[in-house]
Amino acid sequence: MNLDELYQEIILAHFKRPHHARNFAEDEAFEEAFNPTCGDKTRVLGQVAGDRVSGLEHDTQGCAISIASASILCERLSGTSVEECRAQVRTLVDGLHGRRVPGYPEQDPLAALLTVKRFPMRIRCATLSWEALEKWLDRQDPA
Amino acid sequence: MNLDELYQEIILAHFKRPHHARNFAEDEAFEEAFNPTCGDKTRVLGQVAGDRVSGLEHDTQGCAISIASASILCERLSGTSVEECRAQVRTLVDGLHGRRVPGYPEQDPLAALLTVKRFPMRIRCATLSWEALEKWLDRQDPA
Amino acid sequence: MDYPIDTIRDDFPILSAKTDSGAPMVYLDNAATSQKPSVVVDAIRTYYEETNANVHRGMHHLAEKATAEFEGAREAIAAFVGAPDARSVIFTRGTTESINLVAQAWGRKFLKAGDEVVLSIMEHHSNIVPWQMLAQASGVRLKYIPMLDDGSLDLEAYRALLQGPVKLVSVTHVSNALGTVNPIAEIISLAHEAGARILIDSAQGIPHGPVDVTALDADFLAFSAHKMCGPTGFGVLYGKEALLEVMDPFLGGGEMIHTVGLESSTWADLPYKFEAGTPNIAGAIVTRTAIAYLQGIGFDAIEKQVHDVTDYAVKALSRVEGLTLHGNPPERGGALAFNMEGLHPHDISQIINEEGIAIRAGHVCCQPLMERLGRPAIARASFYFYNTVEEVDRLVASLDTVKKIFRI
Amino acid sequence: MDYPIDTIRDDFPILSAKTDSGAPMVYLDNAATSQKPSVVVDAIRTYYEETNANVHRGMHHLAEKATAEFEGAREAIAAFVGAPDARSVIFTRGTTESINLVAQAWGRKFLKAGDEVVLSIMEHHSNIVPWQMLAQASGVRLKYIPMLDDGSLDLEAYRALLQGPVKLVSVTHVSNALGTVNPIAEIISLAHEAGARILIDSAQGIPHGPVDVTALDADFLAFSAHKMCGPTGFGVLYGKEALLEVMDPFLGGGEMIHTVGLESSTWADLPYKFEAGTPNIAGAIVTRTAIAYLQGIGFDAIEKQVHDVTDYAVKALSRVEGLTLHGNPPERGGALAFNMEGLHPHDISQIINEEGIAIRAGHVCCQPLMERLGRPAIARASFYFYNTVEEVDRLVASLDTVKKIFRI
Ligand SMILES: Cc1ncc(COP(=O)(O)O)c(C=O)c1O
Ligand SMILES: Cc1ncc(COP(=O)(O)O)c(C=O)c1O
Repeated sequence: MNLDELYQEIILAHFKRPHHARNFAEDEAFEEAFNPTCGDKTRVLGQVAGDRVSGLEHDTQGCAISIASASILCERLSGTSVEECRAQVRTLVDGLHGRRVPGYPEQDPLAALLTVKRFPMRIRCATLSWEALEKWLDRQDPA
Repeated sequence: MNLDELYQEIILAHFKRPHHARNFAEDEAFEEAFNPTCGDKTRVLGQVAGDRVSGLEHDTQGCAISIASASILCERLSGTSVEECRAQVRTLVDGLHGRRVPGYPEQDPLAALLTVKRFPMRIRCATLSWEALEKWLDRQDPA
Repeated sequence: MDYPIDTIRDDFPILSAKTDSGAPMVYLDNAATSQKPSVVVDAIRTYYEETNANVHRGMHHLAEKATAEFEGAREAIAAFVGAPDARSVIFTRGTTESINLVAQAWGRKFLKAGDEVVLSIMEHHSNIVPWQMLAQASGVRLKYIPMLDDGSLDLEAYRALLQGPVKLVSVTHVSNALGTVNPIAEIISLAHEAGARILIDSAQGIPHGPVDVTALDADFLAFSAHKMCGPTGFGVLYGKEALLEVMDPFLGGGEMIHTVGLESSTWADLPYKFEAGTPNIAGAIVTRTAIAYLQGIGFDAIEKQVHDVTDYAVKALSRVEGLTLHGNPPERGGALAFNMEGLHPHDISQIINEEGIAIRAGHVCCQPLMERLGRPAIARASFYFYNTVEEVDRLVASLDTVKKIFRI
Repeated sequence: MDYPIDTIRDDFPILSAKTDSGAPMVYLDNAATSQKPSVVVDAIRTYYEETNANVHRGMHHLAEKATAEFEGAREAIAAFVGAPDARSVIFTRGTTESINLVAQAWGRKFLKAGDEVVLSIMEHHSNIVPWQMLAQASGVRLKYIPMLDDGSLDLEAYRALLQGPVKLVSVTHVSNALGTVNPIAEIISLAHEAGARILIDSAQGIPHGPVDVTALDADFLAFSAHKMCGPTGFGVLYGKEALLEVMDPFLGGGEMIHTVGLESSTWADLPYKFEAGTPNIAGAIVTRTAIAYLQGIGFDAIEKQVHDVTDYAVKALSRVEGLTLHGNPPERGGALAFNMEGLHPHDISQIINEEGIAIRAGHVCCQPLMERLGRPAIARASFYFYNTVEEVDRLVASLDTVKKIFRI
C-alpha cells in the first residue's frame, strides 16, 4: 500500500480547503450519515428545482478522506439532475466496494477518491457523505 | 484409586438393604437435601424427646454411596443426644473434606464411609443425608 | 473409500491419553462437549501469535487483520447454516445465551400475558429456564409437547397445542439425553401454519449434520461451538433479519451502539446490535476452522460413522441383562440413555471410569424428561465421528465389572 | 535487578512480527486488548489436549480434571482480587457482560423509579448503556460526575451528587481514553457514606496492578481477561456475597439451576446461579495462567515499566508541535490521548500504521467524553509492560511522516 496514493494532492487540497462546507444549524433540512465505529459524521443539504439539484453543501466532522469526499461531492454534483446524482452515488459506492469499475477520467477528483478502495478500513470514510446525499435525495423525491 | 475401597462390603450391604428406609409422604416432617448436579435427593426425619433423638428414617433417591450413607446415619445416630448428633455430623463432614481426621474404629461403618474422601466427585453423595439431618436438627431445636 | 478412522483419531491427541488408572481412554461424553482436533488448537495459537487485536475499532495492521478474520468467520458460519446474509448471524457464548437472547430481546418485547410458548418435555434446561423467566416477567404461559414411549415427540399432541394462542415454539433438534432426532421440518411448518414463530435448539443437531435455515424456514436457530470440535465460550444465534431488526437489544455496551448520549443511545446495525463488548474473537475465528475440519471429513461420513457406532451400541447394550435402554425413536442421533437394575448411574459411571470409559450419569440437564421417564438419573453414552465399535465393546465389557463389584 | 525487557518481549512472539509494509510492529493499542504470552497460548493447548471435558456434571476422569482446574481457576482469581470466598467470583464473557449482569440482576430488582445511579463522564460505553437500558425499564435516573480540565474526576461535584437519592455509583477505575487513575478508595467510601452501592469497572485497572476488593470494600468489580494477557471471551464479576445472594438470576439454563419443574425452577447456589450454560472453560483456566504470568513478572515491575514508558511518552509528545495532549491527571495509567492540529486521528493512525505503529483513533467507546473534550475523535496510545521508550521514539518520529504527507 502506498500512502501517497491515498493522500493524493487533490484529496489533501479538498481536505485543507473543503468546498461548500459550513456549520449547519440544527434546524436546517440536512440529512446525516454517521460511522459509529469512529464517530465521523457528515451532513448534506442542497436545493432542488424541477429535476435539478443545486447548491449542495456539507458539514463534516471527520478525517481527510471523509472531508475531501464531501467536498468533491458538493462540487461535482451541484447542478446535475436528481437522476444523475443518484447514478453517481451508485457508481462511486459500487466502485469503492469493488463491485464495478467506474470509468472516471484520470484527472477527475472522483478517480482520486476511488483509490480508497485499496484501504478497506477507510471505504466507509469515503462513502459517508454519499450516503447522506442519497438519504437527502430520497426525501426530495420519495418516488 | 481402588474401587474396592469405595465399594466396600459394608457400603454395598447398606445400599442393597438400606436400614430405616421408606417412602415418606409429602406432608411428613422431613428435611431434604438435594444435589443439583446429579439429581440425588435424600430426606430425613425422626423424633426428639428431651434431648434424645430416636427413630431416624430416610427416603433417598441416589447412588450406592448416598443410600449407604443415609442408612448408616439412621442406624448410628438413632438413640444419641441432639448434641452428639450434631457433633457426629461435623466430624463426618469435616473428615470427608479432609479438614480433620476422625478417630473412627476400624470396623465402624463410618470409617468405611470416610474412604469416600479419596473420590472428590462423590463426597457430596456421602454428605447429602447428613446435611438433611443437620437441617432437621435445626428445626427441632432452633437454639 | 474406507472411513479413515485412524487418521481421524490421530487428529485428536487426547483420544490416545490414558486415565489416572492407566486405562486407555474411551470418550463417550460427546453430547456434553466434543474433543478438539489439532487444527483447531493450532488455529488458536496462530490467531494469538499472528493476528491478535481487538476488532472493528482500529485501523492498524493487526486490527484490520483481526476484523477481517472475525467477519470472515461470520460469513463462513452464515454460509454453513444457509443464512441468506451474515447480518443474521449473532455471536454468543453458546446455545444457552442464544436462547436467552431471544427470550429477552424478542420475548419481552413481543409476547404478552396469556400468549403461549410451546416447548417439549425433552428440552435441555437451557431451553426451559429462559422461558420460565420470561413467563415470570410477562405472564406468558408455557406448554410442553409430551413424548411417546419410544422417545419421540407426540406430534398429535403438538398439533392440538397449536390450537392455543401460541406465539412461539422452541424445541430441540436432537435430544441430548435420548438421542431422538426430531422432525424439525415438520415441526417448523406446523408452527408457521399456526402463526407461531419457531426457535430450533440445534446444540445436538448441527454437530452431526448441516442445517439449512433458509430451506427449513427456521425463525431462530441456536448452537454451541464446543459440541462440534470448536472452542468453549462461543456459540451462535441465527435469526431472520426481519425479526432481528425489530428486536430490542440484549446487553448494552461497546460495539452495539450507534451513538451514545448521556440520557439515551441508539443502536448499531445488525448483527452488532446484539454483540455488546469485546466478543470471543479467537472463538469465532477458530470455530470457522472447526467447521472446515468437519466439512473436510464430510458430514455424510460423519453421520454414517455416528449412526453405525450408535446402532451397534444400541444392539450391544440391549443384550446386557438388567439394562433398560430408554426410547427407540424412529431416528436417533449419537446419544443413548440407559439404566441398570439395582444400580445407580453414578456408580456405573464411577466404576467404568476406572477402566477409562467416560460416560455421563445424572439428569443430563433434563429434569422434566427424568420425571417423564420416572428415573431420577440416567447413564448416557454419546458418540462422535471419532468413536468406534471397539470402544462400544469396551463399554459393554466394563458393565460386567460393575455387576461384579456390586455382586449382581 | 534490571527489568528483563528482552526476555519479556520474547514471551510475546507477535511483538517481533512485521506488518504488511515490512515495518517491525510497535503495538501501542493495549487498552483495546493486550498481547498474549506463549505460556498462555501453551496453556490453551494443554487444556484442549489433556483435559477438555464439560465441567461439573461428569464423574469421569476428564470431567473431574476439567472441573478441578476450572474451580481452581476460580480460587486463584478470588485470591488475586482479594475476594473472601470463591463463591463471590462470577465468570462472564468480559467487563461488559459483568456490568450488564449487575444492571439486570441487581438493578431491576432493587432500583425503582426516581432512584439515581451515578456514573462519570469518562465512562466507557459499557458502563453507560446498561444503565440507560435499566433507566428505560425502571425509571432510574442517571447522573454523571463531571471532569476537571486536567482529566480527573470532579470530586466536589461527586460529593454534591451524592446528596441525591443515589442507590448505586458505577465508575471506571482507570480511564481507557485519558489514562486517568481515579481515586477509587475515596470514591468507594464516599458512596458508602451516602448509603449507595458501588461498582468499579476495573477493565483498565487490574491489568496494571492488583486490586483488593476486601480492603477497598468494593461491592462489585468487573474486568476482562483479554486486557491482561488472557484470552478473549472471558471476564469476571466480583460481588459481595450478601448482594449476590439476594439478586435474581441473570440468564437461565443449565448449571444455574437447583431443580427444574415444568412451571418454575429454583436456583443453584453461588456462584453458579449466575453462570447459565457451558462456560468458557478454557478461558477460565488460562486466565489463571495469565495472572500467574503477570505475578511472575511482578506487578511492581509492571507498574514501574508502564509508568516510565508513559511518562516518557507524555514528555516526548508534549514537545511535538501542534499536538495537544488531553488531560494531565495527578495519576496516569498506561494510556494517553492526543490530537494534532489540522489532522484527523484516523489519518494519523493510518499513516503511522505504514511504519508499523499501532495506535487507536476514534471515540474509543467514550462518546460522552469526546463531547466533553470537544473533539469528535482522539488518537490514543496505550502501553503495557512489554513496551519500551524506543517504541515511543518510533511513535514520535512517525508523527513527522504524518506532517510531511499532510505538508504541515
Ligand atoms: C474502561 C473499560 N470498561 C469496559 C470495557 C469493556 O470491556 P469488554 O469489551 O472486554 O467487555 C473496556 C474495554 O474496552 C474498558 O476500557
Ligand atoms: C439440547 C441442548 N440444548 C442446549 C444446550 C446448552 O448448550 P451450552 O451449554 O453450550 O450453552 C445443550 C448442551 O448441553 C444441549 O445438549
